[in-house]
Amino acid sequence: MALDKNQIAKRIAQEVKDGYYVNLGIGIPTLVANFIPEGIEVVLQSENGLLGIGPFPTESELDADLINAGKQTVTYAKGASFFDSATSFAMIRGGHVDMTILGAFEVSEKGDIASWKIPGKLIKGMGGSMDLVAGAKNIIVAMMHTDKEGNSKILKNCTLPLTGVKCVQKVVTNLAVLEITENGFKLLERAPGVSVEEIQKYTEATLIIEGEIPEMNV
Amino acid sequence: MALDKNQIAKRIAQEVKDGYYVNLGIGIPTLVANFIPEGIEVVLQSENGLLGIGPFPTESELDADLINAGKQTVTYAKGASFFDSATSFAMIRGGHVDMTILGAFEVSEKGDIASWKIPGKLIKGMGGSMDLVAGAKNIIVAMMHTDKEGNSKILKNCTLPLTGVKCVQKVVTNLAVLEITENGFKLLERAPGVSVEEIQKYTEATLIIEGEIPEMNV
Amino acid sequence: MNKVFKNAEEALKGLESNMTVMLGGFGLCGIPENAIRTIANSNITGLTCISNNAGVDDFGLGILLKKHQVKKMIASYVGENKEFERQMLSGELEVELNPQGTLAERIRAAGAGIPAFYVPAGVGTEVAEGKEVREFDGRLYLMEKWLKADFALVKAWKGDTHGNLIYHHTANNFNNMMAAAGKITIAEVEELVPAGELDPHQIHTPGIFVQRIFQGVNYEKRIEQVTIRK
Amino acid sequence: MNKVFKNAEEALKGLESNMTVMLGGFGLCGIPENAIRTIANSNITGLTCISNNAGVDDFGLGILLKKHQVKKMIASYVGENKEFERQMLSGELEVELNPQGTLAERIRAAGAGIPAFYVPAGVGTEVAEGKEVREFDGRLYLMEKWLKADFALVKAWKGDTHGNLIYHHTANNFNNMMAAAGKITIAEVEELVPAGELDPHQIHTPGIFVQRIFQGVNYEKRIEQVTIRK
Repeated sequence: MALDKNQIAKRIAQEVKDGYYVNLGIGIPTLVANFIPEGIEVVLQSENGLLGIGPFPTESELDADLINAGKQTVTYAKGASFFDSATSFAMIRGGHVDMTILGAFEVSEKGDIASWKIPGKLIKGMGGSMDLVAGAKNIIVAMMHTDKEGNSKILKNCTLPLTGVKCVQKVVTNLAVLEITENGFKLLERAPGVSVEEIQKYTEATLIIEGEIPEMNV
Repeated sequence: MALDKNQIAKRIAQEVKDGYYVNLGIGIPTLVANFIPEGIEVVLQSENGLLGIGPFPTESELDADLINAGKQTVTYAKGASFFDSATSFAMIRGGHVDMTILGAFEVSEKGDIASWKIPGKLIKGMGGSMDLVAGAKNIIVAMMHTDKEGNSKILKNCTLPLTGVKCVQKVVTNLAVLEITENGFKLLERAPGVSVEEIQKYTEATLIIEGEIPEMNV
Repeated sequence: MNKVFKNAEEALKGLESNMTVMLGGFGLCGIPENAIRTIANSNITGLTCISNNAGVDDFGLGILLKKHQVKKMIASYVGENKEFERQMLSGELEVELNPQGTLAERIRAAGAGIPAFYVPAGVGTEVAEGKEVREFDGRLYLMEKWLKADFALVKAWKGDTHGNLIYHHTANNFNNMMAAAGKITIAEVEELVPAGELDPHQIHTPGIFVQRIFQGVNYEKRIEQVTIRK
Repeated sequence: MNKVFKNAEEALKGLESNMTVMLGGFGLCGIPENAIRTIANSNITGLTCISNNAGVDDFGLGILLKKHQVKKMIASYVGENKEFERQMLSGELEVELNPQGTLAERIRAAGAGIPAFYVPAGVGTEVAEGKEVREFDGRLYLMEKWLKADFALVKAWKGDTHGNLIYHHTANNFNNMMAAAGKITIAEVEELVPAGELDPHQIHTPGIFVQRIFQGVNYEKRIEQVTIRK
């Protein structure tokens, strides 16, 4: 059965290692914070100027001056710091953030990602996404495998304006975990009960399938 | 009579206007702080990371962590701030410092300045001087008119390695106040009792002399 | 050292139509509410506004957009604003989108006297169009240029009479860099104190970058997305 | 998040001969005394040292120079050190002098992922030799490149177990930028506290830039020029 958003987030949380500095994008990536395993200490970076995002505030903690990059009210964790946007992107561009988890419209087998513009339909802007995919060491994309009409978003080549080229390392969708290799998408794991054939059916790019493909543990 | 160092500093202090941010170099320029006229508020910038230098400390105020760019112990004034060297030179390079007063080995009629190296003899390094002459809006040089052998340091062309080109606005020496114009050095003021002829005698460059040249008020 | 102005009206003297104006803030967090309100009440039009976002329909920069006072926006993210989208798609509003880090660094560069620099963000994308691409240490980078403004309008938590500023939590964002990038920088603060009252170690923006300062009034500090823990 | 080391010896593990090392400080103000002492007591040689100054004959970097542990110095001002001058003139020591602001910005650029940028400092001087000169808005600028190090050794006043740092007075200087420019950054602090004890508004160097931290001992904090008001 295909994963729901929380399950995708839960699976991605398994990629996070102790001591990592992680930037979480808007949407599914934000949910990853809820599934960080016990005993693993992670510092969440928010590109609007906060290192060490805490949980959402209680009513009485609410502070208009304390938000995350998705403009949601947050709190800050022990050991947090505040800084300006130039310093924030020095962290990102300078390769100090260990992992970035973000959403996408499309990902290609070369590791290209499109996430900020649908010509004639939607232009919200790239925000910090272009800096993040160019700067972080490890880029993981959280997304649905297909659009609402069932068209694959896992492609040979992206069709939409790009956010970055050859930058994505891994993609976790509702159907599969994919690694981007020299030769394209390698299928690492299947959603529970979803067959390799089914995944290939919903994937425009050709999948590299080696040996038995295990089910995700979510 | 030729000015002493304190008189040079006193004359330069007359150039400083209320509200100015000023960077003072090592040597005579440091003395300028002692002669800022009453009622004129000036903020002194120290390129090692202090805006708002105060007077030298008393014995009990002495602090190894609080020095000026000449490595002398200082205090800080009301409204001061501390920052790192990148921010300090953002102030300087970005044109936020209104006036820089520094020493020199030589100045040319084009406004070139040499102040950091005597080949085969002395190489202390340029420190912040190259950034200062490239960044500040108003560069005033405090120097002796000649070297110990009586050779002019006010030249058609500098002979020593340059600190900056076409950057000096004014020179105050023990003999004269000179302005650098399109056509070269213009004599503005004489040291008390020193004749125009005497000044020209000690000046390799040709002086532009228009009308009566007043004596400095020091 | 007389930088203190009575209010936004006094402080904004000299700001005219067709100028370039930077406005601090991220979303609605840390925006110069008093300055925006004052511009909205003026006849100024044709502004080029540099700001990470464009406010929402009825608050922040959104107010100036609705009143057609803005000719061009330079920003990184402009969602959350229907009127903005309408003006952009109809061609009424010129829009230049920058990657957020590039926008921040272009503004910092202006304040720091650096006319151009190279970044990896945007290589191989639309953002690279018309820009120099250059290889350093085996990787491709884009040349980006400094971004200056006639006026920078910033908002701080505390400020002193010398123009020193301290920001609160994430309300710093673009304010600190913008303060150094305006020909004239106007800071509005929630609390204005005499020089000497702020700890010199804690000052985020040294006063040298700020030409005018005033204590703002009636801050609404609207929250875009109230998110509460149960 | 285990960044805390027992002492300089433990923290400096992995630093080897012929590496490039950045050292914070301006003159003797804010230098990493413990790290320098530890290197002086080791057999490490052939270091390339990046530091604004070179210490004095018997303190700071001067100790490493005297022991011939330094192959090359990248600095802006090297007066106040006779042995340094002797080694430089005899050719024993390679020296690269940078304008101070350029040095600071090259280090910042390394930490910020900016491989190159343009500055006005040095145009028309020896510093421009071999560098690209380019015109922007009618003025000439030099292209300068980032400056990285295998290890950055910085000194702060207070630090916490996450690596967050606060500097005292003018002892910040080059430390803040260097912290972000080392492959491995080692911070020594006068006072080490648990994460959460420092006010997040007051942190100068966010912990993300610091890989190792330890509490230093026996700080001499020598003053180069004691200047007293009468």
